[in-house]
Formats: sequence, structure tokens, C-alpha cells
Amino acid sequence: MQNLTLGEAVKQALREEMLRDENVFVAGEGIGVGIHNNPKLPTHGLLEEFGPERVKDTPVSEAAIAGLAVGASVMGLRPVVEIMFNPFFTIASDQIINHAAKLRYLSGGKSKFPLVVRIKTGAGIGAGCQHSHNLEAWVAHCPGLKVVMPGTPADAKGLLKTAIRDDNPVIFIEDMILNFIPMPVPEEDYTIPLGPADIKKPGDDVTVVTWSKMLGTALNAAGKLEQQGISVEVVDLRTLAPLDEDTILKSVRKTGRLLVLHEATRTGGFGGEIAALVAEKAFNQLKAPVKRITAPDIPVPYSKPMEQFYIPNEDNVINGIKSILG
Amino acid sequence: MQNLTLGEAVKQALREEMLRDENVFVAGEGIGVGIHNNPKLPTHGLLEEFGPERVKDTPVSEAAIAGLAVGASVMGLRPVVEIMFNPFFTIASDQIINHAAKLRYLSGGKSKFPLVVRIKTGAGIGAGCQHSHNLEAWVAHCPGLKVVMPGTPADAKGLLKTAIRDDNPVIFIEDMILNFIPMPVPEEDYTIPLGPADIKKPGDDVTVVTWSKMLGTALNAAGKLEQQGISVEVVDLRTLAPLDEDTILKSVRKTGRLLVLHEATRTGGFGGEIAALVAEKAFNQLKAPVKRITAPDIPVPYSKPMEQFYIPNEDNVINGIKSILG
Amino acid sequence: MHLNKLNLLRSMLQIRRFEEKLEQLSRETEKIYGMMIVSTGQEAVASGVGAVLDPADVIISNHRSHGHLLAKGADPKLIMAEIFGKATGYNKGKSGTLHIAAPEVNVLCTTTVVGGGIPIAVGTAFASHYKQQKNVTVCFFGDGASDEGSFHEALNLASLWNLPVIFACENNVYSGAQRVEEHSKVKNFADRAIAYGMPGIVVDGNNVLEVYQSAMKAKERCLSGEGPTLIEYKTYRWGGHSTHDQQSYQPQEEIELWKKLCPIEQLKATLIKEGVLGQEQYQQMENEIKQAVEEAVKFADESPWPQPEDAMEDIYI
Amino acid sequence: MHLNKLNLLRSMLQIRRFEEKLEQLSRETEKIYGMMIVSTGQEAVASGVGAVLDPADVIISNHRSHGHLLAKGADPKLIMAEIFGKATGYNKGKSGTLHIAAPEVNVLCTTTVVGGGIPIAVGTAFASHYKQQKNVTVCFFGDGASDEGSFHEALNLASLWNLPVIFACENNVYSGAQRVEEHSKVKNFADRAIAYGMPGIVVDGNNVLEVYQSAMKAKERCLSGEGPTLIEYKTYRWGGHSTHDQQSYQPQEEIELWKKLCPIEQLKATLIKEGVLGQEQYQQMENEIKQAVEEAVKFADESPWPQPEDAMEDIYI
Ligand SMILES: Cc1ncc(C[n+]2csc(CCOP(=O)(O)OP(=O)(O)O)c2C)c(N)n1
Ligand SMILES: Cc1ncc(C[n+]2csc(CCOP(=O)(O)OP(=O)(O)O)c2C)c(N)n1
Ligand SMILES: [Mg+2]
Ligand SMILES: [Mg+2]
Repeated sequence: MQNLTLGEAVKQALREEMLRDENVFVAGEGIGVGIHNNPKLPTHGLLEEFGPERVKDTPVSEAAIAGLAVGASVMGLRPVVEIMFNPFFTIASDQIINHAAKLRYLSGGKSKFPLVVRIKTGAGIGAGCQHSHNLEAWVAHCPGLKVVMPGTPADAKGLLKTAIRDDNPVIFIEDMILNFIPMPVPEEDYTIPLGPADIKKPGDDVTVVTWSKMLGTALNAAGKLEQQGISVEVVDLRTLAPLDEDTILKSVRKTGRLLVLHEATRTGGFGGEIAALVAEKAFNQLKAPVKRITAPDIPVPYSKPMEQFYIPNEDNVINGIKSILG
Repeated sequence: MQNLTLGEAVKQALREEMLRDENVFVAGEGIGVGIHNNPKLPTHGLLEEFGPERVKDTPVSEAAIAGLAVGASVMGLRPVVEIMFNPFFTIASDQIINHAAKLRYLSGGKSKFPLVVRIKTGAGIGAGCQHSHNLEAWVAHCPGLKVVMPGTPADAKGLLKTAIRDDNPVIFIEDMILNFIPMPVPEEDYTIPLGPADIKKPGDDVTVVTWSKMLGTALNAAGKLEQQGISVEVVDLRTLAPLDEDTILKSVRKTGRLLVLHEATRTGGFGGEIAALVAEKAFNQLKAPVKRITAPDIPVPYSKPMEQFYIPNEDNVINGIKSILG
Repeated sequence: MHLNKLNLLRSMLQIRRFEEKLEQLSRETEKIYGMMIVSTGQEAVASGVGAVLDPADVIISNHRSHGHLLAKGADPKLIMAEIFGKATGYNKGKSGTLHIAAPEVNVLCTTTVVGGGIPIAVGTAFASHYKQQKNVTVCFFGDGASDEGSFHEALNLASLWNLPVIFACENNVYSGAQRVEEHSKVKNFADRAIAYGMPGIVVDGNNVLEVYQSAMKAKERCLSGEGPTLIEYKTYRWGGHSTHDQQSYQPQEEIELWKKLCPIEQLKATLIKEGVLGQEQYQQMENEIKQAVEEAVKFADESPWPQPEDAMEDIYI
Repeated sequence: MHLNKLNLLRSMLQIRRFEEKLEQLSRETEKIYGMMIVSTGQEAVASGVGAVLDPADVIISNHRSHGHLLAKGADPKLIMAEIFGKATGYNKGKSGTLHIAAPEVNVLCTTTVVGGGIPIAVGTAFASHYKQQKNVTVCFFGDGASDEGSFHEALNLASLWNLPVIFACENNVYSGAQRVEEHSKVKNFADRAIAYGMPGIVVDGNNVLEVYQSAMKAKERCLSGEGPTLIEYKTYRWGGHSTHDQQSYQPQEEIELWKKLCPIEQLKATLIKEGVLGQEQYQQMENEIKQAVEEAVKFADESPWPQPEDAMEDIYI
């Protein structure tokens, strides 16, 4: 099997989907000719292969990029546009929230908007809070959107292919740190459905629900705890919307304990939704209080010691799990 | 005591704060000369009283309005700007999320941004989903902001005064339906701190945590249940950030049961945060699964029967409480 | 495309009578829920531009949409039913007056977010270009909308890529309660095109023949691959922003002045002078239109309401 | 204000040497975390504009900020410490290079959201106007930023209200990897001022004396209450967007051409010709500046790191 970073897996999915369907095109800032001539990056080489009619470098104008996707998709194209960093999503958010997400509903189900918005996210790159700010909770709170946050390159490839083929608007969020960690990715053309969570590690004592970059943190913590005789089940959501309630609930009903782990700030983060779901529907099987491990309620600081303090780490997870187990 | 609508109470607070402090000014679309010449509205008459230097009608440009507030506040003014309807907040959101909320932090605590953004919100006005879309969960998820959502005119007056005097950026969200329901409001100058929730009705059997317009729905339901011998405690959050964890937890520890009620859509709504908090910190006192009563995960539909279906109502709350009580 | 002036007159008259009925229903009955925004006085823009469009051409509309819809051939019955909130409306009652989409006639989006449709029009035009289809997009928006950031980003991109889109700015002198000079210092909004290296032209928006010519020229420019045009149509909103607007800020003399420039009366006079139209023929046109409006109301009135739970449909595919 | 040309030279040289050091540290050491964005070749804009500003005047800066900060009198030590992420930096390590705020010298905001500072500058200028204070705001941004919607909304509002703000657009030929003609069809970005009824002027951004004059004129216009000016400074980014940029898209000849137009060499030559500057004096200036840069590095190096938990401070008051 090939070893790819998340960025390379995304590129493979983009390339194969562009080969498969000529209605697929990509657009965004610096996605054709970029300032980084780095093959690890998700759109590297696409311009050379597909030409400027299908690989569209745009001016710095996120509202126009998003509107381009909305308009092109209702005409039958399958745009995959990129918002460079999650905080800049704000500038595109009117188009995404009030238009991409609502226009099908407003058409009474007559129109469809098969678009994908790729967004780079995550702390740990020393760029500070105007580049690093995880806002998946915003889009996961918006009916009409699907929201995907892969935690491995292999998932990214299969999920992005499905996202591109999906007839609904999909927000596809890629943590930049994963662009530098190669992992095995199947070479064939495969898709992964949007919806089902994936149990990345089965276990009996406690359920950890997580997504995106934090999957690795969860698995590392689970590995260490295993050696201490604590059996952790790691549920990788992969898609926040649709949300796989069944897998979450089944796991918690089995283990009786829940820890939710995400990098976004705590208050109002999507972890609240998971905790609420469990407190509503698996309450009777719960043996201990639920617990959330998240970033604290602050912007991402620049300086490395503070930035590292911000990002939830293995120790936080291990301690969190131990505290649940009492 | 005077009887005022929420809009009138807001106007009284604005007027008194403008009289008290000449650094306070208001700006927004149609807040001076508006298309509705209606004294019930929050900024009616301010232009006549304070003149065009302090009551600034702006072009239709939400990013500029928000940026105006950010820049003016760091210079020592106390802007109170209006975003006409919650969905248009998207257009202002870069300024609010990436600037108003983060710039103090980015200054290392040297600068302050004492601004207020008033936002009109709520379903029930027949304007459809591009006017009605409750997005308080977005701002409540953003460290650096305070978030206020009054449920009564009296609270609105006292909270807005505090918000204007507060040195942090405050998002103040007003449900439009409350602009048409007069209620008693003290005439004197008073403030209500940002933070403490208010127990609007004490009770023993179940805790309802709610805010904004849904407070009325909760109180009506509680009144009816009282006659059936069910004692409901209604906790009105009033401010989502800071969040009054103590009052929530104390109440749930007493009643052992929690229902969260909000008008925003369910998944990713701020109700998840409340439920999560309780499942984390009052788990051992919980006697039953928590429950959320919210709008369903759809955009606000226009047609009245569907719009009414969208908005949580008394019956939903009553049934929800009964189901918790088993 | 052959210009049929009688059809232009018919189109404007249809819009006028349809919206007069909406106003009346909004003021006098409970049939219409929420705001009611009409375009009385501005009909020449919709009709003149609409007349140059083929079925495959696309319209992206805004909150003042009824004229755009009717001029593109939308069914008055389905519009009326949508406005009444009925299950038979264009969008099953989910949209109401503010967001009617009629994909059947390629009005693909009506957005009430001011300026929100402009980037979308860039997207639809991009699709035509990408698929090498010979159709154009018209995006209607107001003078006020041209102050929004979305306008700027969209026009820059459309010009850069030479996309087949006509930016039809209806300058009706007001944005809400603000007169044009209260919301921008630019004299002609068409001048904003300079910022994108795009042609910008000013047209008398009450002269439907000039509107038609200007739109035709812009369409030809689109189809020849030369790119977009910004057209500012100078016109006037006779009524308030919506029917609940008391127009306190709108001088009566100004309204009277513009009423004298009624686009319908102007074309009617021309056609009578040219001998193309007789009084009887006009009366017949009026009758047909009024009857169609009444039929639309009847259809809407008699149509069933959506079920409350229908709200749950039509969100995902 | 009296123009001291030697100070202009000193200011440019200070920026050049300071950023050369940053580049070197970024490429050769681990001292600098994250991206490093410098303005080499563009120094005349910061220095020329900076020279017309009083302490009470405000700067709103962008991602390419070091020049703006230094020209406004910010302390190189505190900048360097901030870039190193140290507790002694301007912002205690919370900002890093991308968002340095130095309220001490009225650089009130550096935002790395492209275009994000422009509406804020309208706000600071509004405050000056509101309080009837005689100061101005300068907002620096790039050619690319002028494509953002925030630019449009902000300039319209500033012009409408005649606010005392100078919009200083540094056209350095690139926005990321895009040449100007790849991101807009407008020939001169100054022409965008037309869309707001605002004066827009084009200035040689490598001629610091012309930069100075243009900024002075714009400042006087602000102070006389006539409102804002958009100034496009034509200049060039010698290096890539950031130090990690391989400049694959930037023709070597183009770089060489612009290096011949070095703003520092230009002024130096003039001053030598005018007899104002001698070689020895220049060398002394160089030495002082280099020493100050080394001291800044030393200060930053020896400064303590923030504690991890310090991250929790400085969010609310
Ligand atoms: C983003 C946004 N801001 C504000 C509003 C409220 N609003 C509705 S129409 C309107 C005025 C628009 O004026 P203009 O673009 O000239 O169109 P007109 O109403 O004159 O046809 C405003 C401010 C809105 N719908 N969307
Ligand atoms: C809103 C936003 N979009 C994209 C970016 C990424 N980005 C950083 S700098 C830059 C180019 C800006 O070009 P220009 O405004 O000309 O300034 P220059 O870098 O040339 O000084 C881009 C696209 C960003 N920081 N903010
Ligand atoms: Mg108008
Ligand atoms: Mg540039």
C-alpha cells in the first residue's frame, strides 16, 4: 500500500474525481500556482495536469469563491473550492450558510447544490489565531450542510470522493498537521459513505469520541492505557453531519463511559453535542460523568509553549480517562 | 412601573447611556431614518434627540459596520452597532470573530474593545430563513466575546446598560417577537451584571434552562404544569457567555432533572453545551436523561403552518417535561 | 431576437397589475404573511431585460423579485400561491415572496441577503462558460447592494474571467430609507465598473426600449466572450421599501415627478402614436392581465396549505 | 513638519537590516516559529508615510508589518522578542510576527486577515473625527487586499463620512503567487477610488520623497475635513511572499530590474549628490543600525519564554 500524507491523499482523490467527471473543477487562492512548490500539498500539480480551465486560481476574495461554487453547482457542475484557513471561512460564511445550505430548501427541493468547500484548519503551525481557529461547530450547526473531518489520509481519500459525488453541499475540513504525517492509503478507487463513524480501536472500558487530528492523540493515549490494562474504544466520527448517533450510543452503552476529544475550544464546541446526545439517549447505561477534553476557551496563541498548552495532548486524554474510571 | 416592549426597553437603555456618556454612539442600517416609523422599535427617536453625529445611518455593508465598531472602540469610544437580522451577521463575522474577539488577546492585554453589537433575531415574523436564523451558538463558541440574550424587557434594559459599560466586546441578541409584548420595566437607572442567570420561577421537580423568547414559552408551560402538580424551576440564562454554571448546576442538583429549551436548531445548538455541562458536573444527582426541546434541523420555513411547526411551543415543553418525569 | 413592443407593454402591465394586487392583499387582507416588497415604477427594467433572454438564460434575483420572475415567464399562479404560503407554490411555501426560485424558467435563485446573489451569478455564468453553452446570466440588484463587499468581489472575478453575466443595477434612488447620496458619494453607480476594468453604462430605466437595447448589447458582449457589463438603470420606487413603509423620508413632489415618467405610460403613448396600439386593444390587454391576476389569486386561495411536517422535507437529497 | 531626509534614509535602512536579519534567522535557525514575511524592496512606503505621522496618528497594518511598525517608532527589541515568542515581546508572545500591536506608538492593529484592517481603520478615523481630534489613520494593505469585499465597504463608508484616513495600497506586483493582472483587470488600483467619489493617486513607491509628499498631501486633506485618499504605491517585493516561498513564478529579470530601483540606493545617491550625506556618515548609520538589530536579537534571545498557562491571560478585562 502507498504511504501518503493527508494532503497527498486529498490530491489523489481530487485528481481521480477530475479524471472521472469533467464537471468537477477546483478553485481557490493559490491552488494552481502557489507560493509553496510542495508536492505534499493537496492541489500540487493539478494545474499542470488539468489546465487553467479546470484549476482556477482566484483573487483573494472568499465570498466570491464560495458564490462561484453555489452558482456553478446549481448549473450542474461539481465545484471543489478551497478556503485557505478556517478563520477566513467567516468571509465566505454568508454564501455557505445563507445560500449553499438553504437554497435547495428554498427551492422546495427543486434545485441541488453539489459543491464541496475544502478548508484548512488546525493549531500547531505557529501562525496564531487568525490562521488557526477550528470552527467546525459553526457548520455542524447549519442544517443543509454535510461536514467531514477526516483523521487519516485513507479516510480523507475515500470521504472526499464521496463528498464530490454527493449532491449536497459538503464542508470538508483538513487539519494541516496531517499534511506532514504519511500513513498507508489503498491505491484503488474507493469511497467511504458520509455518515458512518469508524471504530478505529475497539475497547471495553471507556469510549473516546473524536475526529480529525485528535484521532492520533486518542489512539496514542489508548495504546498507552492498554499497557496499563485499560481498554479504550476510539470512535472516529469522520463526519459531524450526518452524525452517526448509533455507533456512538452503541459504544457508550457497551463501555458505560464517554470522553469527547476535540481541538476546538470547549464552550459551544461540537463535543457538547456528543455529550448531550449521550446524556439524552444512553443515560441509563452511563456509569460515570461524561468528560470533554478540548482546547481552553482562548484564541490560539503564537508562542510555542503557549500553543502547545492550547492543543489537547495525550496526557490530557490519559488523565481524563483515568478520572472517569475513578 | 412602566410597561414596555423589549424594543422600547432597549431604546430607553440606549438613550440613557447616550445621555450619561458622550462616548456612546449608535450606528447601523436604518437606525436613524428607518423605513418603519414605529416608536416600538429600539432606535426610534434617537436621531431626533442626539443628532446625526451620534446616530449614524450606514450603507448596507455589515463588514464596515462591524469594523467601525472595532476601530472606534480601541480609540476609546463605546460603539453600539446594529446588525439588522442574525443571518447578516455572517457578513460581519470576520470583523467580530477574528478581530473584535481576538485583538485584545493579540495585544497581550494592552488594548480593549468596548463595543456592543445588537442583532435582531427570531422566527415567527413570516420572513423566512434568510431573516430568521438563530446563530447564538456561533458567538457563544468564540472566546473573547460576551453574549447576551434577554428574555424580558426589564432584563434587556439592565443588561444592555451593563453591556455598554463593559470593556469587552458584547453581542446582544434581541428576539423580534419580544418587540410586541409589553411588560413591566423599572423606571430608574439600573444595571444587571453579565453572567448571573436568573431563576424566573423556582420549582422542585425539574429544571428548565432557557433564554430569550423561549423564556415565555417555558413560563407558560411551567404555569400549566403547576396546576397538574408538577413543580418546574425555570432558569433564564440571560447571558450565554459568561455562562452561569453554578446556578444551572445548583438547580439541577436540586431537581435532578434537566430540560434545555431554545429556538435555534438542535444539532450543535447551545443546548448541547448546557446538557454536556450537567452530564459532566451534576451527573450523580441526575435522576433521568436530560432532554432538549429545540427547533428541528431545518431552515425556518416561510409558510405559517410550517413556521409554527418550527418554533418550539408550550405543548412541546409540557410533553418533554412529562417524558422526563416518566 | 425580434423585438415585439406590444409584448414589452404587456409584460410591464402584467407586473404592475400583479403587484398592485399584492399590495392590496397585503394591506387589506390577512392572506399575505410577512413583508411585501413590490417594484411599482421600475417595471421597465425587468421587462426590458427579460425580453432579451432566452429560456436557457439565467436570472439571479433579489428581494424585489416579482417583476424579474414574471418577465422571465414564471407562472403568476405559482408565484401567488408561494406568496400565500400554499403547498402549490413554486417552492411549496418554503420561500414566500422573498426567496422564490423558479428553476422551470431558470430563475435559479432569489436571495433577500442584499448583494448575496451577485457572487452566485458569477458561478452560474462560470458554468455557462465552462460548458461552452451560449447562455447568459442576468443578476438584478439595487443601488444599495452595490455597497456590499459581495458586489466588489463578484464583479472583480467576473471581469477577470470574462464571464457571460449582466450586472443589472436598479438604481431606484433609495436603499431602504437612504437616498443614494446618503449611502455613497459615487454619482453614477455604473462608474464602479471602472474598478474592475469592466464597461459600465447608465441607462434610463424608465424607458423600456432603451433598457432592451442596452441589455441586448450586453448580452451580445457576453456571447462574444468579451465578458460582463455593469448597467445602471436609473429608475424610481414609487412606493416605500415595503408596504409597511410610511415613506416619511420620500418627498411627495419627487414621487409625483417620477410618476409622470411612468414606464408603462411612456411606452403606451409611443405605441399609440406609432399606430401600433389602439385604445381597444389596450383595454383587451388590461382585461386579460387582470383576469390572469384574479385567476392567480383564486388559485392561491383555493390551494391547500402545506402540512406542518412538510417543513422537514426538501433539505437534503 | 520638517522633512529630514537623513531620517528617511535611516528609517529605510533600519527596516532593511532588521528584516534581513529576520530572514536569516528564519532560514538558518530555529529561533523563529511559523512563517516569516518581510517587505524587502518596499521600505520607502513605510518610511515615507511614517515620516508624516505624529505620535497620535494611528497605523493599521497587515501581514507585511515590520516596516510599518519601525517607521512609527516601535522598539526593535520588543518586535524581535515578540517574533521569537518571548514573554517580553510587544504582545507577550501571543501575536508573533503576524499580528503585532504596539499601542505605545499607536500601531493599534496588525491583522493577517487580508483586507481585515481596512474597516477597522474606518473606525479609528471615525473616532478621531467624533472626538474632533487632529489626527489621522493610515491603513496599509496590498494590491491583493483591494479585491476583498472589506476594502469596498470600508472605502465607501470612509468617503461618505469624510473620515481622516489614508488608504495606503502597497502594490508590490504580487498577491501571493498571483501577478496583479492575474487578480484584477484594473490597471491602476488607485482607480478604485472612483467608485467611492474619493481621490485616488498613483505614486512611485520606490521614491521615498514622493511617498512622503503624497502622504503629506493626503494627511492635510484629512485634517482639513475633506476626507480620505486612496494612494497606490507602485513597488515590488524582492523576495517571495514569505521566506518559505521558492518564487518559482517570479521572473529573475523582473527581480533584477526592481533591485536597480532600490529605494534606499536611490535616496542614498541623491543625498550624496546633494552633499547631505558622506560615505563615512553613511557607514556610521549602518553601524548604528546593525548594532541595534544585534541588540534586539540579543534581547529577544535572552528573554524568558512565557509560561504555558500565560495563554489563559489577556482575553477578557
Ligand atoms: C445583507 C443585508 N443587509 C440588510 C438587509 C435589509 N435590507 C433589505 S432591502 C434593503 C435595501 C436594499 O436597497 P437596494 O439594494 O437599493 O434595493 P431596493 O430595495 O432599493 O430595490 C436592506 C438594507 C438585507 N436584506 N440584507
Ligand atoms: C482573508 C484572507 N485570505 C487569504 C489569506 C492568505 N494570504 C496571506 S497574504 C496573501 C496575499 C496578499 O496579497 P497583497 O494584499 O497584495 O499583500 P502582499 O502580500 O503582496 O504584501 C494571501 C492570499 C489571508 N491571510 N487572509
Ligand atoms: Mg434601491
Ligand atoms: Mg501584493
